[in-house]
Amino acid sequence: MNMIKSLAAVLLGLAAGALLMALTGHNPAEGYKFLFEGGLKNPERIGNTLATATPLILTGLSVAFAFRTGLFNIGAAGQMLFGGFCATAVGHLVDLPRAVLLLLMVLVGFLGGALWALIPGILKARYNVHEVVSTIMMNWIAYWTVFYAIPSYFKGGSETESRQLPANALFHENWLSELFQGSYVNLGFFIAIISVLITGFLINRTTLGYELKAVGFNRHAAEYAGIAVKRSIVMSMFISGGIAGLAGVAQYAGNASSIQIGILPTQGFDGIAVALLGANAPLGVLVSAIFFGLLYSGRGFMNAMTEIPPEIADSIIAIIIYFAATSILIDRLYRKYKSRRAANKKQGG
Amino acid sequence: MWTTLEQIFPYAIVFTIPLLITALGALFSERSGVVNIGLDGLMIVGSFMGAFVASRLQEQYPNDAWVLWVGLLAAMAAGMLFSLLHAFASINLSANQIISGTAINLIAGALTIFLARNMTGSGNIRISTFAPFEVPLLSSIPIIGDLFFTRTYAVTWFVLLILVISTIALYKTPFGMRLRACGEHPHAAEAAGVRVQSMRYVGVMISGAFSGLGGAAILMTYSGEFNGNVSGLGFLALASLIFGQWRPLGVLAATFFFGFASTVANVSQVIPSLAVIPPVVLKVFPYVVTLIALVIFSKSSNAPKAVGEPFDSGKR
Amino acid sequence: GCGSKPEEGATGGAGGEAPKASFTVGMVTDAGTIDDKSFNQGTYEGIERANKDFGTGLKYQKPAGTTEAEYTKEIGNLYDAGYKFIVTPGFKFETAIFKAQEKYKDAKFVLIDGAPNSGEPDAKPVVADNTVSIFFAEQESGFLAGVATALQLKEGEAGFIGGIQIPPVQKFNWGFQQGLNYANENLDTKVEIKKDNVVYQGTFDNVAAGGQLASQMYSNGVKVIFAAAGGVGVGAIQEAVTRAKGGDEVWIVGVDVDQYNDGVYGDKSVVLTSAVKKIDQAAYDMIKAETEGKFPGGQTLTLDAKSDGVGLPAENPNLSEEVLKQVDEVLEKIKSGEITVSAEQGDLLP
Amino acid sequence: MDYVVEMEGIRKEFPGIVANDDITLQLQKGEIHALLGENGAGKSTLMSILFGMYQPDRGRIRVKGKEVRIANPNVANKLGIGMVHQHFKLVEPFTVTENIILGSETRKFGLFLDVKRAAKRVGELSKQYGLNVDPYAKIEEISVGMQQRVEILKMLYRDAEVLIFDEPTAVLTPQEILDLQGIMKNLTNEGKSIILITHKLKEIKAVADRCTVIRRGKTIGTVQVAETSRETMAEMMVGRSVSFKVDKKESHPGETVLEVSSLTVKNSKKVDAVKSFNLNICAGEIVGIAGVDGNGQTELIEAITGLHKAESGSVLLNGKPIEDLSIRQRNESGIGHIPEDRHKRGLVLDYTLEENMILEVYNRPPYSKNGLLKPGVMRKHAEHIIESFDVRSGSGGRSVVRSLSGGNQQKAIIGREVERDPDLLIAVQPTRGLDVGSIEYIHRRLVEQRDKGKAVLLVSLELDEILNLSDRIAVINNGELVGIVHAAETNEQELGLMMAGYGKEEGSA
Ligand SMILES: Nc1ncnc2c1ncn2[C@@H]1O[C@H](COP(=O)(O)OP(=O)(O)OP(=O)(O)O)[C@@H](O)[C@H]1O
Ligand SMILES: Nc1ncnc2c1ncn2[C@@H]1O[C@H](COP(=O)(O)OP(=O)(O)OP(=O)(O)O)[C@@H](O)[C@H]1O
Ligand SMILES: [Mg+2]
Ligand SMILES: [Mg+2]
Repeated sequence: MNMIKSLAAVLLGLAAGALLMALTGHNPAEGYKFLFEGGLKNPERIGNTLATATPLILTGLSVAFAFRTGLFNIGAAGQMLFGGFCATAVGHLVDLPRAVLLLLMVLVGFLGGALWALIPGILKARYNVHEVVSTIMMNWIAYWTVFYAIPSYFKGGSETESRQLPANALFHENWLSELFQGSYVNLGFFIAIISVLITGFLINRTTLGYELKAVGFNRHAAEYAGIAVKRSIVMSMFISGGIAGLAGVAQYAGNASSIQIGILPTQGFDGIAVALLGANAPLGVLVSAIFFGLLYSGRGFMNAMTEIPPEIADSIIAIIIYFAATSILIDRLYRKYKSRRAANKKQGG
Repeated sequence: MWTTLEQIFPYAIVFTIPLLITALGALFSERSGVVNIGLDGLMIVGSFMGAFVASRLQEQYPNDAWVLWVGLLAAMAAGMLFSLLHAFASINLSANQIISGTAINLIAGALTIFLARNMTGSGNIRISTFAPFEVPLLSSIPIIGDLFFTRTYAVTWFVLLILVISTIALYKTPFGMRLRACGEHPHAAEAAGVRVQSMRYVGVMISGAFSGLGGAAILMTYSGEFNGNVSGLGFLALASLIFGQWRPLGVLAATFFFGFASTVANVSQVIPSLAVIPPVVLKVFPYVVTLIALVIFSKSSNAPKAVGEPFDSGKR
Repeated sequence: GCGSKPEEGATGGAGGEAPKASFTVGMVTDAGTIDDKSFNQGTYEGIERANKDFGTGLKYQKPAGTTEAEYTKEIGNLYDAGYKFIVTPGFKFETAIFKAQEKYKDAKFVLIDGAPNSGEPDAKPVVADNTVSIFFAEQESGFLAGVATALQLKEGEAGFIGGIQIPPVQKFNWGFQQGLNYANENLDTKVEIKKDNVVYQGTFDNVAAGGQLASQMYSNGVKVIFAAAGGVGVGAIQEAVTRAKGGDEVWIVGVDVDQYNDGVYGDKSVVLTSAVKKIDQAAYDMIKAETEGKFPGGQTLTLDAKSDGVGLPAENPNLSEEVLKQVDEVLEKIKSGEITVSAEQGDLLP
Repeated sequence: MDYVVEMEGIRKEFPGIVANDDITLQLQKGEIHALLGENGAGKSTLMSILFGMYQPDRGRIRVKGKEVRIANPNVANKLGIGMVHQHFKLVEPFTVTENIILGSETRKFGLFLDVKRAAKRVGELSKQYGLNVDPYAKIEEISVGMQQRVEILKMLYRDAEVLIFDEPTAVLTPQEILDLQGIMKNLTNEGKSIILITHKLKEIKAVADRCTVIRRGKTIGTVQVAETSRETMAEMMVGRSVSFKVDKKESHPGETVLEVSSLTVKNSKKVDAVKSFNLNICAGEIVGIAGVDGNGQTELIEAITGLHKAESGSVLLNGKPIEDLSIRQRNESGIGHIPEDRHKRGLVLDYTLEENMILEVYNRPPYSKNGLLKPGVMRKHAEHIIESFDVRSGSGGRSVVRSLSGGNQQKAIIGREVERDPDLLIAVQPTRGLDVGSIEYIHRRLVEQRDKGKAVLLVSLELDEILNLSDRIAVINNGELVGIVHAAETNEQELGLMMAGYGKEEGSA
């Protein structure tokens, strides 16, 4: 039932996108046909959809986790960049058997992102500094730090990106590429899936999740219950940043094999939309990120196969997100209505 | 050092103005209870419309300044219209305000380039900008004259005028009082007979208009060209709003601080005394100092209490 | 308006006049739009022109990011949609083309500003038979601009604003310095460039910083700035226009394409001349070659002054007859090899 | 009959529940008309309809004999109807005057606020009705009682003829309640008519002329207050007889459980709020703390529970010092705490009942093990509390606490704290805002704790409650202990004097 409703919400978005296509003189049916074919037509395209979704799953998860604990982490981009940078550094500097090295990179990527979010966390907990401002600042600090660190320490063929990671330090996996017929889907996808499961478990099943959510919902009640509120805020940001750091690992050592400077990864901001579309639930995030991945990945094909120019394709995606987001409301209202009805029935009877 | 300061000051101001007006618009939106993280997109829309209108008119009246003013107004109108998208989602549909703002950002960048290409043949639109001038008399005042009244743009004074009017409107008129009430305690406002939803519409639309003006101000002072982005200034404006504690003068101080710090960081490369500092230090300087300033000033937060919450008149 | 036209051609040059080629041309853009006044725009214009002349059709893809994977994906999309002649501008495509030329053997690739390679450290370029790799001798273009600048201004200070420190931008810079030096030594000019006034801003899009840097340089006595910096250059030009309108004598030297029109105020322009790199021509020529069955697959071409791949714009309203004549002489000497312009920093400023 | 307001056959249905079912209420000019009913009976809903916040599904409203449709609060204001809501609708950072004029501002030059002129008018009105409000004070800086008077002024400013008070006394101190009653009398003397919603029968007796009782959305009847006993009204309301007196046996105090000596606590403004306070509580007794609101009760309790750090002095629990322990350690060493503000401290409103019931013990077996919650155990625990404390909710343990009524939220908190079986149970205002049925129930549970040999510390602003429940009463004034008396040997007058600071000789009883 729920799935049907979410689907209905997305359909509304698609309808709005169709309207835009029609308005600009293109055939919506054809547009969508190629949009979906572009993301799903063959194993390679499916693989690419999953690969595109991978960093989005992680940034979405990062933002969602923060939201669940009452924080708005708008700095996933910076955390992702810095986490990815740390992992890249390890990939370049450390020589270990592949499995160990990859695990180490995951760990260091997590810690790098976590560290980047730790600062806003501490500022929030200790000085009541609004995390939206501090994470935006941290984004730019990460941008410039990486901007100067890459050419100084890991200069690649050109000034704007790092050296390629050695094959040993990449998450590419032949059997995966072969399975998906040459797609660039990689082990990062599994990192994302595992993160979704762990985060879901953490939020719903553990005492730590209980604490963090309690602080997010009601700081005063959490304090009353004996929870160390400040430590919890710092911890929430730490974990959220760590997950964003993993997105960096998946992006720079999986989807790509080097870091580019001079751009903040767009996945950081897309993560906000992914999280909200996924209702801030880990599984919801997974589904919504894959949906985003499908749109992003199919867009190019739609563009190539039809007369719809790339900018319109971008707008269509944005409009789908807009309407899907607003129509989540339908679902929410309906659920609220139902639960209240049930509640009152019992109370009244 | 002093001459350097004198030289960069006017540039800091020019850089501040778009940030200021955008943050000021967001102040209206947030004070009415609606978070607007679509500022970036709204600025882009303003920049596009300003460029489009001005460039078309400049074909006919190449040297007339009024053309630019028409462009500014058109930019405000366009920003306002576009912000309706956000208002509708967050006020009528009670959608999540953050996601609808994010969608605005996504749509604006793509759509304006598309329109620009369709309407002018290129995704970039060049216009001829305002010319800076010295304010008569005032510019000869020692010190202040050099800092504030040389190389000023008409837009600067226009925006400062808006700032003054906004401050008065916010604190001295029934409109402002109602608007603030809607962001603090919409149910109280409702009980007092204020139409909360309308006020929020107005707040968002002012934000749209001001962001549009901000985007056009960039275009008509220091960039001269629409190119489909405003380098993330919208987010910086949002940060300034919070840094400025949701107060007009606070926002003025915060945006000027950013403007000044980034200008120093930008030009430091060609100032010998600063060029010895590692560039990374200079580039992160504005952001680090902001964090430090936030620690010093941000003990208490004056965020409007109901900001971000959809208003539902049944809920208590 | 005219903007909706580009897409019409995509179905295969439906416009009646042009003969229909047996292949269709696609392009993948690098970061930035096809209106960037630099390699994206140049490439696109070349393809547009070819479409007009040969009816090749045209289509451009805008990747979501700038990673190899995203480039590869768009190349694949073009290929799947039947675009088997693919032009990619920018060295960032090196690794993507390296893979694509193997994967899509029946497609042709033109890589501008780069040579396909595996991306591994010290990897050797591999230009397959279905690929042409094109480089430009930016330093010669910069050199000519430097000479022209020195000759026109006779004396004063010059400055340089670069975007990010990437090879093409550096080569422009070094060529420009060599040009100034050459003129100072041989042509009786005195246009100096100081270390302080050679900067790389660090981005290609910070318009505000471009204006502020230019302003600072002009205030420090610089008369002409060579801006090879994309959007940063836009800011610099804007600052120059503002100053020029106010009566100052300041100049900009443009880059990549003829930027004269970008610096127009009234009936004048602040753009003294531009160090041009004829990307559009290169793209056009490659398509043309293919229609004639002469696609130089497997080759690495370096377009220089001799091949008319770089140089100054055809029209230079801001340069006097006299200067143009002298510049032409220098050009001849470059073509004949009498003057060689180094593509290395050597003892030049960074 | 001369009715100013007549509501006839009003029906209002919310999804799944009929909040008002054919209710009739008639208000005479110049009377104070009480509206009585259990929590959730539909009183607030009925008044919200009269004030234009909801539209009735059925029924008629007549104002001064003319049938009207009240589409929104503006219409109500125009008809001369004003309402003081249960939760005040005041904008905190605004001044008194700004709040009052909001929505119908005085202007100068047609465009600007004229706060000065408005403030003058507010000052005059305040004087006329004896409200004593500073027009320029900020809402966040004035007491709750004063805030309420601002709400009253808001109505007077708009020339309201009919004034609705929704549970106005739930948050007031005894003195403030008396003041309010005086004000209400003043208002009716000036010809205004008042509808008063309250759970306190004593207050109805004190001021109301007539009383309409509703139960589960239906009118039970309207009575003349003077001719009807409290017991009758309570019975009409809950449908069974209610006892007001708490049955309790004599206490048998045991060992000292809590020992507070020379405790000094600063408040958030860094002023001494509790000064050298001494107090002993033994097992098997209830000690009440009586005092006017804001005299240091909150700080005292927070210092004992650890929410606030004490400046100096010592707190011993079962003989062991606890002043350096964390909140959690204090909880674990045997303190249970029913907090003053159930929404702020007591509950995570967005958690389910199950989750809320383990708020302080989630990290301990059997509720969790190795950092993992045990949903099965949580459910059983919640079900146990729901059953033994009669917590009513929509979907049992799975209900989100926000959806519970205030009374049921409170019962859940009490259940949670009692089930932890603490040696010392601190109950702060445990019955605020609740109907008599719930109050009776909660009182019984507190006495039960005492009888089980636990120490109970009760803080309440209601003297009745203190007198009824406590064995000994400590009176606090301005942060100082005025004296300790035996409940059986004192009365309201004596306590009232002590609360005002007139000391009693013996230091402790
Ligand atoms: N907006 C609403 N939506 C759905 N149900 C509501 C709404 N408002 C009230 N109710 C329900 O209507 C019933 C009556 O509520 P109301 O607030 O009128 O009670 P009350 O008599 O004022 O209670 P109390 O004494 O606790 O204040 C309750 O069961 C409540 O849950
Ligand atoms: N918008 C709403 N939708 C559904 N139920 C509501 C709504 N607003 C209030 N209620 C319910 O109406 C009932 C009465 O609400 P009210 O605000 O009068 O609370 P209360 O029981 O008096 O508690 P308290 O005295 O602690 O405020 C509660 O059950 C509450 O959950
Ligand atoms: Mg009520
Ligand atoms: Mg109540």
